[in-house]
Amino acid sequence: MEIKPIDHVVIKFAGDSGDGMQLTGGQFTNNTALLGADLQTFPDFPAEIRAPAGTLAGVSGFQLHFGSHKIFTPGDNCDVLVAMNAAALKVNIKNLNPGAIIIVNTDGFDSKNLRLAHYETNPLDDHSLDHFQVIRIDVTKMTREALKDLTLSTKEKDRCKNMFVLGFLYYMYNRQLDSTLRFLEQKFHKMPEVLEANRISLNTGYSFADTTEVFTSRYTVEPASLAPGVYRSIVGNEAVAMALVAASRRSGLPLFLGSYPITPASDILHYLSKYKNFGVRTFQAEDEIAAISASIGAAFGGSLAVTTTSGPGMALKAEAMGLAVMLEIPLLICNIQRAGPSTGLPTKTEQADLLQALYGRNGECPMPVIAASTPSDAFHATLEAARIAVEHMTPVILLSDGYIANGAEPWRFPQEKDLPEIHTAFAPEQQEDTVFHPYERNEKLVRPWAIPGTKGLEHRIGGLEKQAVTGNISYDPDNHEHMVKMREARVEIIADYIPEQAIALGPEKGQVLLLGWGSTYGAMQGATQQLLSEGYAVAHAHLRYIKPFPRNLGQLMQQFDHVMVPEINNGQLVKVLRDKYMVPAVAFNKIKGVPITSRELVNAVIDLLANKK
Amino acid sequence: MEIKPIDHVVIKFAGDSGDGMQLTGGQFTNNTALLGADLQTFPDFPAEIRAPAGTLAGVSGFQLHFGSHKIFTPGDNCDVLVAMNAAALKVNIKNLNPGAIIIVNTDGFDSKNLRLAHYETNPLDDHSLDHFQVIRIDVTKMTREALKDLTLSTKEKDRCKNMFVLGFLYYMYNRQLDSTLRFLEQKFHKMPEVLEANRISLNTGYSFADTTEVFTSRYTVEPASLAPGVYRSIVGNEAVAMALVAASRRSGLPLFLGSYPITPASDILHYLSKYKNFGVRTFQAEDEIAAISASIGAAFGGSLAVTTTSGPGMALKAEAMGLAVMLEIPLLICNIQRAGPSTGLPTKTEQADLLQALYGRNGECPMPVIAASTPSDAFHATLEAARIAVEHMTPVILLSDGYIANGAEPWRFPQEKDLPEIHTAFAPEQQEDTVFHPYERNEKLVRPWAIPGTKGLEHRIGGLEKQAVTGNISYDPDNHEHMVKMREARVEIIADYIPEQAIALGPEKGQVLLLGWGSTYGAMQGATQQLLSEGYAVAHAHLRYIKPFPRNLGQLMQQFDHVMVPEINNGQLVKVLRDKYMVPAVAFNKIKGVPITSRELVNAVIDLLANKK
Amino acid sequence: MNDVLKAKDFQTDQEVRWCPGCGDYSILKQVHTVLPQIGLKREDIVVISGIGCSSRFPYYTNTFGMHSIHGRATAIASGLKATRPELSVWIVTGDGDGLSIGGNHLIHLLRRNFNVQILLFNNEIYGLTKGQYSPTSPLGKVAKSTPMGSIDHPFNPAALALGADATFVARSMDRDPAHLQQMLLRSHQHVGAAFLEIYQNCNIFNDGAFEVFTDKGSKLTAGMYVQDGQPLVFGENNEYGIRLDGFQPMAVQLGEEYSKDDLWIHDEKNIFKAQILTRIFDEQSMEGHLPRPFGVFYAAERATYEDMLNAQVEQAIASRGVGNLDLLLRGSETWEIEA
Amino acid sequence: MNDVLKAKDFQTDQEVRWCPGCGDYSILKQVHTVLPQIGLKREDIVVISGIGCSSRFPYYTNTFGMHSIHGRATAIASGLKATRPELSVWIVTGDGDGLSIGGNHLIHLLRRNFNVQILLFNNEIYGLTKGQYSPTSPLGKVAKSTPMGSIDHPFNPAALALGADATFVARSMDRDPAHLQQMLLRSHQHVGAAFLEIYQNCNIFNDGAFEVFTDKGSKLTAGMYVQDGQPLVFGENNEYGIRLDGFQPMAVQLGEEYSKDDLWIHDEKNIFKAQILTRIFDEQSMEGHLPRPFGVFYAAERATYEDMLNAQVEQAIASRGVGNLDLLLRGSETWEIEA
Ligand SMILES: Cc1ncc(C[n+]2csc(CCOP(=O)(O)OP(=O)(O)O)c2C)c(N)n1
Ligand SMILES: Cc1ncc(C[n+]2csc(CCOP(=O)(O)OP(=O)(O)O)c2C)c(N)n1
Ligand code: SF4
Ligand code: SF4
Ligand SMILES: [Mg+2]
Ligand SMILES: [Mg+2]
Repeated sequence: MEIKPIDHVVIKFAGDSGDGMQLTGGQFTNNTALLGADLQTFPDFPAEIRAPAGTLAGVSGFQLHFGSHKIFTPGDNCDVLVAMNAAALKVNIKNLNPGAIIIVNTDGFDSKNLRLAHYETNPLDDHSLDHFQVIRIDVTKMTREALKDLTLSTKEKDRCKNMFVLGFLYYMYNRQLDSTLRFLEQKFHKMPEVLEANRISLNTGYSFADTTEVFTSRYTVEPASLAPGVYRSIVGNEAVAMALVAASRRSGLPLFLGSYPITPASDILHYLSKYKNFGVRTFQAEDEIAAISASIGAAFGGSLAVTTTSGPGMALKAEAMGLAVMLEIPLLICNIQRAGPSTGLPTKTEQADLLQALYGRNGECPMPVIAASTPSDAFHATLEAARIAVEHMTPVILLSDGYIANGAEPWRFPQEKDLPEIHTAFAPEQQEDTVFHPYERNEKLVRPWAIPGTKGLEHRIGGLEKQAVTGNISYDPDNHEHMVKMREARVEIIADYIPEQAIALGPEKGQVLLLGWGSTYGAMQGATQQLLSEGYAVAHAHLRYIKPFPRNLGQLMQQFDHVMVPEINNGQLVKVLRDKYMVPAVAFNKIKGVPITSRELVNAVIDLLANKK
Repeated sequence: MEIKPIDHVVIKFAGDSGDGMQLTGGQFTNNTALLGADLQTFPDFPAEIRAPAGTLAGVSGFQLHFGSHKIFTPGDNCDVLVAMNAAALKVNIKNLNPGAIIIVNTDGFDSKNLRLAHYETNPLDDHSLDHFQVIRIDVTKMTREALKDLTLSTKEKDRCKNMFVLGFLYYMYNRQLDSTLRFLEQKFHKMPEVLEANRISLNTGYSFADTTEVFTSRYTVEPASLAPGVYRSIVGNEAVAMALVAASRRSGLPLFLGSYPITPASDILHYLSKYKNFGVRTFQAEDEIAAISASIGAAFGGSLAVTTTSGPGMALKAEAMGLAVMLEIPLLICNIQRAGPSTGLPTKTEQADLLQALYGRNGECPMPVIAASTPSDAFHATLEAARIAVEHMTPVILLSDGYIANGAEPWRFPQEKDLPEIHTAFAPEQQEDTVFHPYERNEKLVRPWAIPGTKGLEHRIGGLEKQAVTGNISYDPDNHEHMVKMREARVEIIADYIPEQAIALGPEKGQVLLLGWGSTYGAMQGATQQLLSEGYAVAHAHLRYIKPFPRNLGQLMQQFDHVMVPEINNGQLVKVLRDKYMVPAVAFNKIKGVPITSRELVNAVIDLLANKK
Repeated sequence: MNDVLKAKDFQTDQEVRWCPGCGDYSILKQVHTVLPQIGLKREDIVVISGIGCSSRFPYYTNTFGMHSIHGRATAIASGLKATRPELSVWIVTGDGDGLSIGGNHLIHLLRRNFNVQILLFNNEIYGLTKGQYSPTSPLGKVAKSTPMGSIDHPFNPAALALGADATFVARSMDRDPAHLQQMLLRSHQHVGAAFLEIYQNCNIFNDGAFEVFTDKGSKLTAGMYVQDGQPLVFGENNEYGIRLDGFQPMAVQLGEEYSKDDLWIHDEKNIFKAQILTRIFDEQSMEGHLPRPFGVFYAAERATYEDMLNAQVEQAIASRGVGNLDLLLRGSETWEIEA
Repeated sequence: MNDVLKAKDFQTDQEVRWCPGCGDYSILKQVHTVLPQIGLKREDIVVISGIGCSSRFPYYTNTFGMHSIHGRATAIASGLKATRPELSVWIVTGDGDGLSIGGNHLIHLLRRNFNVQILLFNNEIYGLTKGQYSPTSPLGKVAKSTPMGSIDHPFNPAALALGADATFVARSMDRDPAHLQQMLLRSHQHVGAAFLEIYQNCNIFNDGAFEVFTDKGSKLTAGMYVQDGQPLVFGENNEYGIRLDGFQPMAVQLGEEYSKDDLWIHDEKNIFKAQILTRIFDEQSMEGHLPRPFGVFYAAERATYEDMLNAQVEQAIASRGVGNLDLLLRGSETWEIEA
């Protein structure tokens, strides 16, 4: 059979929560990565733990985008959909490219499934799919048939359906089965019959694809020209967790995490609780306030202290964040944003906590804000946030979001020795008769970190306004103004210790600057690439530092006729830019709990230029 | 002796916490008001409950500004200072006008007092007061002498010192003693000897002033040309409390207050807890989160629900405020701002919670924000905030601050019948077989208030994203975007139901528009009046509605060459204006826990114009 | 007519979205069974929950309802009950919602004694956030955030409630419909805050946590149903009993040495006994452990917050008359400026 | 040298800013007296407080200190103690700070059993905010926010602490320096969370709240000092005692009818007895009320949170070796792109 090379493809694995689609997607992803293709993935969990089988709410999906060139996003629309049941088809059909291949498990389209998916007629029969290439397989029947000699229960056998599908796709994309066989051996080495069943299913799926006549051709994707090196796959939350451990190592400070579980941040707590042999101490507090408070205590004691949460938890931490600002102690607050307001759409992504991060506290309460833009960037952004916290003795907010947290991409992971060092210096012991001044500042406007247990440094600090230098309580009006401005200056001076803003893609001057932050990175890269190829003078700049902004940001924007700010919110960064730089930046917003696509951005830029002409 | 008419005067009563200066100031104020002068007052409490006697921290002050024309502020600097001890002098000396009169109680300048006030030499002897008119009286001795025949203890007698001083001032300002004599009778009618002691002291002070030779003239102030009518004195917190009762009456809804004590908001709770015969129910909750949560419960049940707090408490309420936005129920959140960040300067004033009010919640979470500008305006602003909450089914934030909360001014109080009605309509009973849609909207985009106990309206709401119309949980991406925009539109449409922004003073077009909000009102009026009289084309506009802005605000600003925004913070409203209207508004900020003065503003405007020329 | 309401009248049109097999289903069913029996109209009932799997409860109950935010259902219910005492208010919360983030509001509600029902679904795990340990998880619990086992000594919810001066404390479980219905009824009948802890199986993240109490084979020896005025007995044929040796409860076999007369007679009104009873809380794996009691441990009378609040309002009106707004606005001292 | 530290070495240069006559002064003094006795260096002691008059304490004690935010001192101390177990951590809180806004963190700290001292200054009022009633104010208390009297049933702090499975619960008062010092020492000696409630007179807003217990005339009959292993006696000449009638504590006169042998013997290790003892909490105005006990009510051993946490870290290192960051970064599956 012909083997067609293709440039890139988006595959969505979708089925019931119990159908094992996350695992299938993960296996296909690994297999793809080993070939050297570039890729991005995004899982799409149901909001319920286990919604009743067959329902729309119970559909679990895993989207993979891979190709022989740089891949920026998990893909706008899909080229291939695996639909294990009617609900999976229903949920995903609107995101298919014209002519897409749909692989359906026909057994998932019986009358009960159709009813649960709210289908009036069977889409497999009513010609509604005529514009797609539908491949129908009774996966259930074929799997059971293949396993008929095993003594496993039907339920257990049915759990192997996903391996059948995976084998089928491996054939279709001309793959080796080894990586998955190795994985199965590891996973089921204590359950030989289950292992056998999975193996058989995988092979059966593969052979079925080989013998059936549905294909006219198989597909292959050439390796992408990624930078040479050793890669692994990384999801954003794991990247944050590892970066925290790395920061602990590079600073020589023990890591303490005070946290309260909340979607989509909980996994950071889960990862870190496994890293105890790195000296990591995790504390699952009774709530978010206790979590940050405990972290403040740990920071006071000399730990690299971190608290992780998502929007509603961030709101609860506001008062304590103010205390941390007054205390001027290092503290990292990671907000893995989700769609709000209030409980909102907890499993969906959004970037709508930026203004909360900047302004969501009483009084003038400035704090650096750093944003991660991709799963692997989450590692570097977190490490940088920790560096700033420690070296500038300040609480720092790190913003990530559900899209970054659960999305995956290949990562040429660094080695410990290549990571930047974080300079830590506790204030040294002092003679009893010298007076210690906890609010005396160095050239960075940073006060000493004077931890308990150090002789001669006994001092008392708190949330009341403090006298400059001595740190004693002060009600003096001039001192208050001085301190308010000092706290602002302390944060602003960080701009001297961070890189200038660079253009990520495109010219230094031109028609449109796409300026963004956070998880819109991939879509913006993709859109910019396309627009450049179409001859537009468009560039993409992506902010890692939102407070303070890089020193050259205002200047950089002035090189473009228009500044467009794409955000998954109702316009937040754009407000700050307009205020600060008086640039008439325009917002591009999508508030649907899902990422912005490259296509949407391309259209928006073309529209903008058309209207402005 | 000659009686000199004067235009206006600022008197500061200052002494130890135990010296009764608040009472003295209050009495002098009442007496002044009865004469028909206009006035403004501001008390200045120590942060400690009772700091040790004689210390700087223990000084308690009461400032009164009165005159025969409109008085806008409690006065920038003082013309007369009453200093009951050395500390009181030390604290206040820097705020005296050149040539000011200082009335000192010489007994408060003994070596202990001098030491506690950190005076190296006695300022009464070291010529440091040569530029002032110092009137020295041994008040303690004279009071004791006058009361020697009474059987009261020395401590009790000494408590009458303030009446001696008051009598002295009454003479100086050519006053009658009646109002205070009436007050004393009422206050001490159960303690005849104490009453007698106070009476004697008052009279002795008066006669002493008459017989001593310190005066060359007495002073009198003509009545101001205030609008005719019946006046009372009003402090901001009482105004808020009464407005809430008024709102309850005008809406027909029972009032519920869920609150947790915090300076400077606690008095609202105290007032309302006394109004039980108005059907007011107050609930002192275990914390701010419980306070707002209880209010949400009461609002769900059909009460006019309110929660009162200050900055740190506001931070704690953020998450629950998000719930209220999702529930779309009426709720009033009053933040009586104080100086922050964190615990900050709890007894000092600041306007630094505006951005917190606008943005301090997770997700896109819009809420109307209304600001009070003076003690009496706090009544009208609160009533208006309650109207918007009820008529638009939304949580509303009312901002006041410590300066408004504790400051007083004469108020031509309204009558119940003249107050606006608040239109309330609970959704009516429904037949069991009709489906009730809790998120169906009227032309104001307002959903029905369907309270428990109403047949046929059973429904379930919560913090998860809701389907338009039905209010059922919805994970639909388009619905989420629709609802996010709807919540914003619901707030923005309120601009159709509020007045356009007016110019408070000055021309409709000109060189500088002073645009402000909150407690800077008086200083801005005063500055504008002066600038106008000096020939500058300056106007003052003051925002009551900050979210949404009045429809004409952008246009109004465009009529001026410059817009200057004075705020007691590091620049907050100015950020919002610059972002929204792309006007290069400039900030004038003072962050000293004390009000901005007219003089500072006058200078700032003159500087601005000089630099821009 | 309302007097013919049936369980199914309390169902809603929303799909129930708990995991198949979750203990929440049974609790929902028992509540739907009991609600018609309390003789109230649907519109006079309000169910308020926080966040958690359990807290989805209001969506499935055709009354007024609020699915609020994490931990605050008790505080929200307090405000509602203070202002609308005539409503029947049911709070649904979880071991995380009610005892972790919401612990403070819970104990304050209990001391204030609002007349509400608190149904705490205790599954000893965070269900909704996929399996972290909770404040009731046993020491050593291996869960998502405790790979080496939990090191948090767990709360004993009934003991905590008594410590907070609760007026009604009871325990039941998802798998015993009859008992659960009875406890729900008792909770409703109690005038004041009724704290009902309900053991609930989370078959996804903590399956079998209460198996010994629900499993046919073990339930009658691992658990013990207490009844007011009755001796504490347990075992398949009530062949065992609890005796007090001084203050120390001990299990004894009935028969030769001990008869029912030697046993501890349960007295719901006795706080001292209730305090001991709630302390019968042994790890079930422990050698010689005592059976876990179920039933009403304590039920006392105390004035409710809302009654006292409303009495003050009435008293204020009685003694001062209905407030006159014009007088209030006028204040105590006025002056007139003539035209 | 540190071994010669004196009380005055623990004073700071900051002016003490409590109202003259405030009970806080005496507590400060006793703490300054006790600190040198515990034999620790100043730099190894940390005092953490929330917000309230009492919470100004750290400014006046020359050790490390943090005057934090309202109600969170317990949570902050937890993080500090978890990471720096060798420090001596003292929490200073008030009845509002610790039991109102901070109630949840308090009960969670108690169950987790961090080895800290919690000094709860109970003045039954909010001092700093000028006189609102608190969660320990008696029913009917007329205060700033309760002009017709409080309707909140107050917490019994010791009972609440026991309900939260505290391992050490004691009560003392500002006006009895010797007893207070002893209780402070005992709190420090206890390994685990020591909850010490200290009655403290707020002479400005709640003067005399504890007068019966401190007034020469009434203190020996209104109060009762309990000691481990000793019978419960009280009265000017210890002429009265407490006997248990079943579970019911009763006051008896010693002499003809009863002797010391009939009395309740205090046993700090007995949770059941401690639960009854903390319930001796009668309104002092009540006819025939029992005396309010002071002393250590309960003291039990239980592993501390920080010990278990650090043991897990050590165990993880022992079994898996010190973490290798490069291996962690590498993860389980990698692939190579060749140049
Ligand atoms: C402020 C806040 N913090 C955290 C969460 C995440 N969260 C939701 S439910 C839950 C705990 C659920 O446990 P439990 O109350 O025991 O309910 P269950 O799911 O077990 O029924 C958590 C931590 C949240 N929604 N809001
Ligand atoms: C978040 C927050 N809410 C409220 C306050 C106001 N406040 C300060 S101290 C206090 C209560 C003080 O009472 P308590 O803890 O008993 O201490 P005391 O002053 O009586 O020693 C309150 C309500 C605050 N500072 N912060
Ligand atoms: S996760 Fe557990 S508690 Fe939640 S619905 Fe599923 S089984 Fe029930
Ligand atoms: S208000 Fe009361 S508690 Fe506070 S310092 Fe004064 S006397 Fe002490
Ligand atoms: Mg649970
Ligand atoms: Mg107190």
